[in-house]
Amino acid sequence: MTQAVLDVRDVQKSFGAVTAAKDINVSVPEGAVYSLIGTNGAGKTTFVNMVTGYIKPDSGVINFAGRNITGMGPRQITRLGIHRSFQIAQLCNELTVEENMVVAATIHKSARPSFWRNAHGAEARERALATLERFRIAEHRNRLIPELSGGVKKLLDIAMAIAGQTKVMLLDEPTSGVAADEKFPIMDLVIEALRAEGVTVIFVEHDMDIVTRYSDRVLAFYDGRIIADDAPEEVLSDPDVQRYVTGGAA
Amino acid sequence: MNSTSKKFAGALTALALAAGAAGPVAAQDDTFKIGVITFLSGQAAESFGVPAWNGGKVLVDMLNEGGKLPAPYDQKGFGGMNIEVVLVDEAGGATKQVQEFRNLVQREEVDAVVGYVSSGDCLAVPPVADELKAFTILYDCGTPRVFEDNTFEYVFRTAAHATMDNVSLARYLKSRDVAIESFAGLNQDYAWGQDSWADFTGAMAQLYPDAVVKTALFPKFGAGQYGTEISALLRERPTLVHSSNWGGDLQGFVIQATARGLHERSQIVLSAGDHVIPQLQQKMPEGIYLGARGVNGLAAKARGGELQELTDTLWDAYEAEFGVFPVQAPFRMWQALLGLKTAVEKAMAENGGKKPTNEELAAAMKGLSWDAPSGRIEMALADGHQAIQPNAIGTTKWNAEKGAMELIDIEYFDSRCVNPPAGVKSADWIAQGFPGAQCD
Amino acid sequence: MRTNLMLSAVGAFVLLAAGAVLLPDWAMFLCAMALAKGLVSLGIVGMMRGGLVSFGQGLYYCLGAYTATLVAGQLGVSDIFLLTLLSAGVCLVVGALFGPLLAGYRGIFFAMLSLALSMVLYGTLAKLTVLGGTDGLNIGAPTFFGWDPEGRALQTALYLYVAVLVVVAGTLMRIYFDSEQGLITLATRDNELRVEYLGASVRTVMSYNYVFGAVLGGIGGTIAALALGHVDPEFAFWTTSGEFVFVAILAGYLSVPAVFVAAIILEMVRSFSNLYFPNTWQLALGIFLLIVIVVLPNGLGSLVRRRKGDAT
Amino acid sequence: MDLAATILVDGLIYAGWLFIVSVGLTLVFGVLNILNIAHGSLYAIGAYAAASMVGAYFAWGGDAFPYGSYVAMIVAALLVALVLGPLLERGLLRFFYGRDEVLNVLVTYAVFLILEDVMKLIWGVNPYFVYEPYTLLGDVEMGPLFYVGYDFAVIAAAIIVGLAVWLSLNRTRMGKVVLAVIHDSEMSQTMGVNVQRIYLGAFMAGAFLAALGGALTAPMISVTPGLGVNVIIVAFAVVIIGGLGSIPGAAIGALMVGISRAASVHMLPEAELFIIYFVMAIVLLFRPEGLFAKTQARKI
Repeated sequence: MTQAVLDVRDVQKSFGAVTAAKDINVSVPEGAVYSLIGTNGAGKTTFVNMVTGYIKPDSGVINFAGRNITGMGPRQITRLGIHRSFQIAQLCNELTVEENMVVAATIHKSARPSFWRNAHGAEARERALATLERFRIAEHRNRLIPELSGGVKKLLDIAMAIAGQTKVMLLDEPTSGVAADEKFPIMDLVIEALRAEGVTVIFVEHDMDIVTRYSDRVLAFYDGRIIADDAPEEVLSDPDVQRYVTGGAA
Repeated sequence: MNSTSKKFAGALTALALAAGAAGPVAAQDDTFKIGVITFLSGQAAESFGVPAWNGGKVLVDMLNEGGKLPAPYDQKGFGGMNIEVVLVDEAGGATKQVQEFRNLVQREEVDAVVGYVSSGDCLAVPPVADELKAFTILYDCGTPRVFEDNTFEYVFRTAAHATMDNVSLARYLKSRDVAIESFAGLNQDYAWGQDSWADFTGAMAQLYPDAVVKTALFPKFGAGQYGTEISALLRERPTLVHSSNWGGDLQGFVIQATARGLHERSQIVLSAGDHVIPQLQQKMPEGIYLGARGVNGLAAKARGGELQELTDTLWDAYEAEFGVFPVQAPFRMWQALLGLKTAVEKAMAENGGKKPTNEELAAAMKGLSWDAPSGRIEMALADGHQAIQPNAIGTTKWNAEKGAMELIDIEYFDSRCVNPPAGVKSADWIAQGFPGAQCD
Repeated sequence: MRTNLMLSAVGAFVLLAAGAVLLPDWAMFLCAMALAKGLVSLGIVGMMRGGLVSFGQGLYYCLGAYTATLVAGQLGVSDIFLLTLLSAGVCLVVGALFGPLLAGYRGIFFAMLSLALSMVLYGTLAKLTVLGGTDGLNIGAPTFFGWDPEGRALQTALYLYVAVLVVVAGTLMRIYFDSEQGLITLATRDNELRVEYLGASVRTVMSYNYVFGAVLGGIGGTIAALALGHVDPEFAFWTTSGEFVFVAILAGYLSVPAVFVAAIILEMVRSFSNLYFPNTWQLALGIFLLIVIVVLPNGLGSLVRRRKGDAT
Repeated sequence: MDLAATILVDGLIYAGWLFIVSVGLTLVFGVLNILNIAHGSLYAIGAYAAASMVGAYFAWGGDAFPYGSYVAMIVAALLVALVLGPLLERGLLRFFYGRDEVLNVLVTYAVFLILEDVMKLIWGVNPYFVYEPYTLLGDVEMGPLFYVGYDFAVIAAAIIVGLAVWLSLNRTRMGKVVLAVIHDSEMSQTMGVNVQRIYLGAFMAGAFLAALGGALTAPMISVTPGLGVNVIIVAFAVVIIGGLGSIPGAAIGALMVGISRAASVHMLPEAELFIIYFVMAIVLLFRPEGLFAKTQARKI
C-alpha cells in the first residue's frame, strides 16, 4: 500500500453550539483522487479549511508527508505543497487574467519576488500564457475578472493554485457556478493535468456523476462526521448516504 | 507615460500662468502696503487675532482719514501715504506661515509685514524675513527665544516678551506682602504655558525662596475640561494657583474652578487674564490678580497721565465700532502700527520724503521709542530690535453700580523693573535675581 | 519599456528644471515644498497599492525634519546630501521597527494606529523643551558639497535638488510598482486571502511598502525643514498627515507624476484661498476636497493612465 | 476623601462625557461604515446651538423656571440632528457608501473643514456663555472636595444615553434590524430591510449624540471656534479601544481612558498627554480590532 500523504486524526471543530467536525479520521494515499460529498453545512468546506490552515481544529492532528501541520497558517501550508481552489473563485478583480496568472507564477517560482525585474516582462508573460493555454483560457488573458464567465473564473482559480510544486490539491466545488455543459470538460482538464503530475486530489462535489467518474474514493459527510469512506459505488449505495446525502435521488 | 508628461507640463504651465496673473500688484508710491497676519480662525481668533485686527482696522481707518489722532500721530496714513492691508489667517501652523510670508513678500510685494501671535510662527518667520530682506514686525508673540537665540536685521518685535508678565506677578505679590507658603500651576501644555510656568517659578524662587511648589499641571491645549485638574488643586491646597491660560482654556478653567470654590481656597493669579473680562464679567470672581501683558485694556484706561487722550480716542472708537472695550490684543496691534508709522515717517524725513526701502525702515526702527496707548515703547533690547514696555497688575473687583468688572489696586511697573537689561537672557536674569532691575 | 521610463524621467526632469528658470521666487518655493510633500505622499501611494493608507506619515516627515535639524544644529553638518542620507537612514531604521508590527493591521485600524504613533511623537516633541517644545527649532540654510549659496541661488539650488530627488524617487518607485513584488502588492490590495494561499506573506509585502513610505517621508521632511528653515512638532500632527493622504487620494495609485501634480495643485489652492478668502479658506479647501473626491474617484492619475482591459 | 476615591470620581465624570461624545461615533461607524471626522463639528455645533437656545430661553423669561434650560439644551441637540443629519447623510454621505473606508474619512474631513467656517459665519468668533445650567444643581461635598452637581448630572446623562441606546437596539424591532444591518448590510438588504432609512436614522442618532455632547459641555466652557478639533481625536481613541461599531465597547473604552487619565493627573501629571495613546496601544496589542469588535468572518 502506498504511504498516506495526508493523514487526519481525531479532528474536532465546533463554532459555538454548531459542531462542524467530529471525530474526523482520514488517510489519503499519494496520487489518489478523493471526493467529499454531503449537504451544505455537513462539514466538507470545514475539512478543506482545516487542512489548508484557514481555521484551526479544536483538537486532533493533521499530518502531511509525515509532518505535523496542525495549527500552521495558510501560507506555510501552501509553501509545503498543499494547494487549494475556492468555492467562490478567489481572484484579483482589478488585474487581468494574465496578471493574475503572473502573480501566481511569480509567487510559486520564488519566495523572494524581485523588486526590480518587471512583472510585465516577456519571460513572465510567456510562462503565464503557457499555463493559461494549458487550461484553454488564454484567449481571455487581457480581460478583467468581472467580465469573465463562471467557468473561466473557476478554471483560472484552479490554474493559479496548480501553478506551483503541488503535492496535494484540494478543490472546493470546482464545478459550482459553471454551466452544465462545461462541467465535464473542466473536470477532464483539471483531473487529467493533476493525475499526470501525480498530485493527490481531494475535491468537494455535489454532482454524483462527477463524483463517480473522477474519484477513486468518496468521503460522505453528515453533521460534521464522516458517515462513509469507500469506493464511489459502495458509498453511493450506502443507505445512510442515500438518506442523509443524496436524498435517494441517485 | 508620454501623456503623463504632457499633463505635468500642463500643470506647470498653469502654475506659471497663475503666477503671471497674480503677478505684479506692487503698491504705488502713494500707498504703503502692509501684510497683516493674525488668527482669524481657531482658538486664538476670539481672544487675540480678531480683536487685534479689529483694533488695527479702527486705527488704519483713522490714519487713512488723517487728523483723527492727537499729535504726533495726526499726519494722514504713514507719512501721507495711504495704508493698504492684505490680511492673512495665522491658523495652520508655522509651515504654512513661512509659505504665506514668502507669498506676501514676493507675490503681493508688501512694503512691511506685521503679524504673528504664535511664538512658533515668530521663531519660524524671522530667518526667512532676513533672507528676503523684508521689513517685519512681530506684534504679539511672547517667547524670548526670538532674539536671545538669534540676531536678525529686518525683524523687530514691538511688544515686550513674556518674561515681564510673570516677573510682574511675583513682584505684585511681594509688594502687597501676600504670604505664600506654597503654590501650584495650571498651564497649557505647549511652549507658552511651559515657559510661563518656568518664569513664574523662577521669579518666585527669588522673591519667595521658602514657598513650596505643590504641583504643576499641564492639561492639553484646548482641553476644555478641567474637572480632574481642579480636584487635584483642591486636594493639594496650595496658597496660590498660577495660570497663564488664555482664551477658551482660561474661560473654561475659571468657570469650572469658581463653581467648585477653588478661588476661595487658593489665591488665583493669571498672567494674561485681562482679555476674558468682557466675556466673563460677573463670572470672573473678585480678588483675582491678573495682568494684561503690558499696560493694556483696563489698566491703560485707569492709568491717566499724558497718554490719556490717545488712549481714549482709540478706546472710544473701538467701543463704538464693536460694542465692547478693547483688551490686550488691540493695544499690541496699536503699538505695532504706531511704531511702524513713526519709523516710516522718520525714514522719510531722512531720505527726503520718498517711500522708504526695507533697509531705511530697518535703520529707522532700530532703537526707536514712541508713545502708544500702552505706554512708552522702547526698542531697547537685542541691539534695538526688541521692545520693552511697562506692565501693570491689578485685582478684579465687581462694580455693582456700573455692572462691570473693574481692576483695583493696580500697580504699574516700569519697563526696566520687569524686563531684563540689554545683553542678558531672560532666564539668566531671573535666575541671578534680576540684576540691573530699576524699580521705583 | 525601461527605455521609455528613462526617457520620461529625463523629460520630467527637464520640465521641472525649466521651472527653475521660469517660475518667480514665491512659486519656486511653493513648488519645492509641494514636491517635498509629494515625496511623502508617494510613500502613501505605495501603501495604497497594497490596500493600506497610513494616516500617520507625519511621523516620518517629522522624524526626518528633526533628524536633519538636530544633526545640523548639534554636529554642524550642513551638507544637504549628508543630511538627506542621515534622515532617510533614521527613518529606515524606525520604519523597519514599526513596519512589521503595523503590517498586521488592516483598513481603518492601520490608519488609526499609524496616526496614534505620529501623535505620540507629536506629544513627545511638544513636551521636550530642550528641543524647543511646540515652538520648534530653526535650521540654517544647507550647503551643497561645500557650496554655500544665498538668495535666489539658494532657492534655485534647493528646488533643483528636490527636482532630482523627485525624479529619482519617482523612477525607482515606478520600477518597483511594475516589478514582481509590485504586482503582488496590487494583488494584495485586491485579495489578500488569495495571495496568502499562493504562499506569499501579505505582512512582508506591507512591511516593505511601509518602510519605503518611511524613507520617502524622512526625505520629504528633510527637504521641507531645509526649505522652511524651521521645524516644529506640527510636522507630526494628524492634520499634516491628513494632507499627505489627501494628495495621495487626489493623485490615485495609478500614476507617479500625478502625485506631484496633485501636491502642487493642493499647495496652490491653499495658498490662493488663503489670500482671497482669509476668513473662509477652510470652507474653500473643504469644498475643493469634496469636488475632487466626487469628480475624480480614482484620482488624477486615472485621467492619464488606465489599467489594461478597462473598457471605459 | 482618599486619592483612590478622588481618582474614581474624577475618572467617572470624565468617562461619562467621553462616552456621550464617542457613542454616536461608534454607532455611525457600525451602521454606515464611515468614521466621521465631522462628528467633532457636530459636537461644536451642538455646543453653539445649546448656548444660543439657552440664551434665548433666559432672554424670553426663563428665569421663572431655570430648569427649563436643560430642556432647551436637549431641544438644541435635537434641532442640530434634524437639520444637519438629513443634510449630510442624504445630501452627501449616501453617495459614498461601500467606498473605501479611508476615502470616507477624507470626505468627512472635508465636511469638518467646511463646517468649521460655517460655524464662524453663523456665530462669529466671540465666545458664547451659558453657565446657568452649570451652577443650577448646586454643589456636592465629598470629604474635603467640592464637586458641582452638574458633573454628576453628566454621569447620569451618560448612563441614560447608554441605556437608551442599548434598549432601543436590543429591545425594539427597529433596533434589531439596525443590529442586523451592523452585522451584514448586504444580507439585510436582500432580506427586504429598508437600509436607506436605517442609515439615515442611525446618522441622525449619531448627530444627535454628538450635538448632545456639545450641548452638555457648553455650560462648563466658553463656546469658541476650534472647539471640535480636540474632541475628535479622543473620541476616535475611545472608539478604537472599545472596538469600532460596539456600543458596550465605547462604554468600557470611555471608562478605561477616563480613569487612567484621572490617575495620571493626580499621580503623574507629565504623562497625561500620552495616557490615551498608551491605553490604546496596549489594548490593540492584545486585541488588534479593539475590545468588542464585530467579528468579520468571511465565507470562502
